[in-house]
Amino acid sequence: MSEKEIKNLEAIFEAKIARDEKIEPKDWMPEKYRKTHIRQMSQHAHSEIVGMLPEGNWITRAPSLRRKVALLAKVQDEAGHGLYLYSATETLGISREELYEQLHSGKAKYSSIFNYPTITWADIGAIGWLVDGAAIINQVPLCSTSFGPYARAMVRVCKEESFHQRQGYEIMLTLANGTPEQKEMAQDALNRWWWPSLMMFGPTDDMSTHTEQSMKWKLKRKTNDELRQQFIDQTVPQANILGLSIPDPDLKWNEERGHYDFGPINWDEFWQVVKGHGPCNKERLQTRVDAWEEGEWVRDAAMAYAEKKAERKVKQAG
Amino acid sequence: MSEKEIKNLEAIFEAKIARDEKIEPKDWMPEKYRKTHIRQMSQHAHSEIVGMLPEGNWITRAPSLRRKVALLAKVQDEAGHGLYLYSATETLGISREELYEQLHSGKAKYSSIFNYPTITWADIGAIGWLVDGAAIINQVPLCSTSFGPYARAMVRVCKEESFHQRQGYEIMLTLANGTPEQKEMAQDALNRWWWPSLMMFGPTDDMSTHTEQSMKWKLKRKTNDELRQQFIDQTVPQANILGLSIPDPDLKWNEERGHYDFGPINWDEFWQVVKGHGPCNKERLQTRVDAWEEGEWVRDAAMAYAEKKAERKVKQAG
Amino acid sequence: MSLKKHDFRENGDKIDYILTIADNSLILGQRMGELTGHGPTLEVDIACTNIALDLFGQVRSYFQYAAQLAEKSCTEDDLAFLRTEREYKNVLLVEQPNTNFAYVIAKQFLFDHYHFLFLNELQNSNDATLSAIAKKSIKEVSYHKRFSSDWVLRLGDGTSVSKEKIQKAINDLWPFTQELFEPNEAEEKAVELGYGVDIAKLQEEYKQAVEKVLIESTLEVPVFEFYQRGGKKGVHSEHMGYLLSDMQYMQRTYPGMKW
Amino acid sequence: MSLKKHDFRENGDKIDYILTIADNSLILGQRMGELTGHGPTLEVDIACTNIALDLFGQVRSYFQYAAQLAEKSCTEDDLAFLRTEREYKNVLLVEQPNTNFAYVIAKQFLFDHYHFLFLNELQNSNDATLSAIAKKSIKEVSYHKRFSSDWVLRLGDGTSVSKEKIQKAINDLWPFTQELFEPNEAEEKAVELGYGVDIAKLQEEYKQAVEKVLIESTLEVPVFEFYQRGGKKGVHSEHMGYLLSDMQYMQRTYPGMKW
Repeated sequence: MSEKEIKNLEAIFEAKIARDEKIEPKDWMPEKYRKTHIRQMSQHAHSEIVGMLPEGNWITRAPSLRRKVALLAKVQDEAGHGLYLYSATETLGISREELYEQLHSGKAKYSSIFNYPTITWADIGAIGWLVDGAAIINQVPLCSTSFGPYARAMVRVCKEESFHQRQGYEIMLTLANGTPEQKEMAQDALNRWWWPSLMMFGPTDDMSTHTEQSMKWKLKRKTNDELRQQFIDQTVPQANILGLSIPDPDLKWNEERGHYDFGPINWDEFWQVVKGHGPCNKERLQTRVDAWEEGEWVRDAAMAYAEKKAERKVKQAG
Repeated sequence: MSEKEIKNLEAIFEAKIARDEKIEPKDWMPEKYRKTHIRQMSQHAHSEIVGMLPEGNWITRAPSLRRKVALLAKVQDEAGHGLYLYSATETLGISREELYEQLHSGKAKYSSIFNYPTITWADIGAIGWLVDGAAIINQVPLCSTSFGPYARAMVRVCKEESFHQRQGYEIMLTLANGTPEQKEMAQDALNRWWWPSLMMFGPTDDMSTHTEQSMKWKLKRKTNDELRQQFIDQTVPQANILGLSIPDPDLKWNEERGHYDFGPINWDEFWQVVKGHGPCNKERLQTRVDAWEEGEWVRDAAMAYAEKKAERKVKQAG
Repeated sequence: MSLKKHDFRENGDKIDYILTIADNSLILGQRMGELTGHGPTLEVDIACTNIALDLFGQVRSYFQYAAQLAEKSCTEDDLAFLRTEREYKNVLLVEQPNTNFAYVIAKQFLFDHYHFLFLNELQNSNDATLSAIAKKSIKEVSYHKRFSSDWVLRLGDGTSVSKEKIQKAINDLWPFTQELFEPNEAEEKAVELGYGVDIAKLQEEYKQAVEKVLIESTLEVPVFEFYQRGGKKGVHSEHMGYLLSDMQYMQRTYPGMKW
Repeated sequence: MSLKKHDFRENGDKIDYILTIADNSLILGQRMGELTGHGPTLEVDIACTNIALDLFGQVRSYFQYAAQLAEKSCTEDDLAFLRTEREYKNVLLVEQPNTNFAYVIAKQFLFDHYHFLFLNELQNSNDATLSAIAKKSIKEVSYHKRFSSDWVLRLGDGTSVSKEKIQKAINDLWPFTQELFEPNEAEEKAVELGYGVDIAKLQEEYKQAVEKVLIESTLEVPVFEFYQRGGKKGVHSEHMGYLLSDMQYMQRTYPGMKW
């Protein structure tokens, strides 16, 4: 293609985005757009899959049948999200195997929040309330992002996530209104998940890369710090209803800003976890790799069977 | 060797046994004596090793620290018994590897009693009381059997077994004097272990082989039925002290015989388990095979290191 | 807390019968739930979790009904989490471990075919609630049966590796199938009184259905002389204790709390 | 039942300190006990069980003492079995699973060297009971240290397979070693009041001792920037819950009974 033709395609592409029209897989797109989307969407898919593990840790130990069923359904939803996010990513010309390979080799990232352990039942509530809550704030804008398959996947994801978030909050509410031991369990979970949840919005704006480009492509509509503030402003009153304290001595309402002020985030911890040295990074990845490797013979069998079946059909037809 | 020489050696050998002198590994012995002893002693060693498993099943779940320590020590003693019974068997010119191979391939037997599951804590008490109790009755006569290494090993084994038996009985006593739930647990364990314990003495005399030869070699001094009767006569009063009922409606004191009469034993079950189809045969064997195979690289390493060390010594000396 | 027959008084037999049915779904569901997040593909992971969800849904219907029948006030969770090991009535088959995916499938397959025939009959129970639960559940179980049979087919007629694995799993689990058709006391009583299924009568049809799939899967039908039993009388395998210690952990550690 | 600091009143700090010490032996002993009956040789099986026995023996001395100090009547078993996960103070290192024999040895090795140095200092405690326990235990632990170091040597300088396995285990467990030398509140207080050990001071000697064995074993000394911590504050790994659900099973299921 001539340089002029490319310029022309780029112009059409940018105009489309500006008009809030969707880019579809068959449409021309700049290589950087494709690559950025593969990276972000697969990272998102991986997060769903790895995110099944901390919650899955409590399936066999859920405290009631009702909670067990809800937890199973939730983790299953996450598998579903992973599935359609992978499918959406595949429309960009990369195979599921390649995507897994990137995850398993450590080349691709997933959300760092899933590298923290779930050590009490209240963590299941806290994850629903805080982690899904933060995820929704990150994800709602993506429902109108420029890449069609991603935007459509996100509509479905967000709908289910808000359900999960309410469910998580309800677990916290039950605990907070329960025995002193249960309330203590809820407070403890809030203490441990609060700061990692704030880190889910990424580094502060001055440290963040890619933001401008992502804004243009509607992969981002607000900055990390704006989203983080939104999360805090939304969550603090919810904690108050629960009668739980946010573990931040610097937290207080700033009348002037119309927002909560909050204390400094431990960015050393953030980077330690991002770099693979969180409490569970090693185990999470190993668990995924093990599941994949132990499943190889099963996938091979399914493939071999499908081939045999197809051959037989051909023979019968012939 | 001429036939006459052999006859002569046989005569010396038999005279020795008749005089209650021990046969030692370096002594001449008939091939059948050697083979029979390898079979019985290794079967005995295997029983100790496989016998570690049903009790080992409760180490992580023992209900108190005191009981956990006692159970660990007991299972360790069994490993010790296995160790010196294997060593004693090795003096007959067979290697430990060959003996394991016989166990792992299913060629060698071990006591069928260990193919029943331990499903409550009371089973640990019942095994000590009944299974070790039956074992002692089988084994005490072996302390004066003709083959020296076996006899000496059995002296040590029997001493520890009686300690285990008392310990098991004390567990039962604690349960029997505990809450109704605990007493029920004890009764349930007695119900499940009683009949398999009676089977430990082997088939009835009219069905039993080898007995005459074994008597001559002092591998046996009483018949299966005599030993079984001794066990019952000894155990019934113990059950009475516990306030537990023996699960045999036909059990009653026979004034004339001076023994307890008892009901028919389910020999179908006996043979099913002996033939490898008891509740845990498969798992017990698999567990041993797994431990052995998973340990191979460890044994290889120890061997390689020992060789390197020896070489270095030679070099230093040279 | 521990619930015993004498707590149930006049409905004791029926409650025991319901537990005999529901414990199978409970323990099989618990095993299936262990797989969630660890399946060989995402699609299979989702399908297996679905089966667990169906099974727990059935468990809740059964236990809620049993709790209603009990004179002593109790809840579905008391029944699910607060019995001792000897009080669970599930067959040994369903508590067997997920040694590998072949065992997951073989266990499910061998149970599903029974479960389907069982529910088919339970629809005719003279107890309206049991009949209604059966009507609702049989649709789900008919899907389970198709899923597990399809996988037996894929693994049996897939690669030589998968064939060997599924054959070994089928062989290892086969000795647990006989217990499915041997009624315990509660089941005998239930047939007598018309609310239960005469399970012994299902065996022939079961045999045919299972063998048909095995043969289509190019697998051998195991021939066994000896079978394992005990679960229905509460005598379980050594696997059961560990399963329960996890499953009951919360209810045991924090007694009497609402979650 | 759940024991909390406020149940201990004035001796609360000392009791917390004793738990911080004893929980390491408890959880490491529990892990070692899992191996019994499954060791690579009978001799190793016996030796490992011996280590478990020593550790539980120490636990009993510590907990009996702590129970004496508690104002609320409690027993060694209450302390061992009736706390919630967040109340156990053991370091993360000792709760790590027995992935294979290399992990069993590496875990024991990395802990034994610390344990030895720790007990050596604890002998000087101004608390006569703690000092006496230390004096008795250090003989045992000196044997543990020799056993685990000898095996690091054998595996490291054994075959290429064993070298790879023990190196991986050492690397994987290394990030848990820093926590050994970071005092929790109870430990700080204990140093202040003279009954505790200033663990931070042990680190250099530990490093030298461990590195010496690794080098002799032809293994590489891991270099890490990031370490894991949390156990001492009761924030454990996901392995801990499963360990506890088995360990506490009987006491939780049958509360208040004598065994």
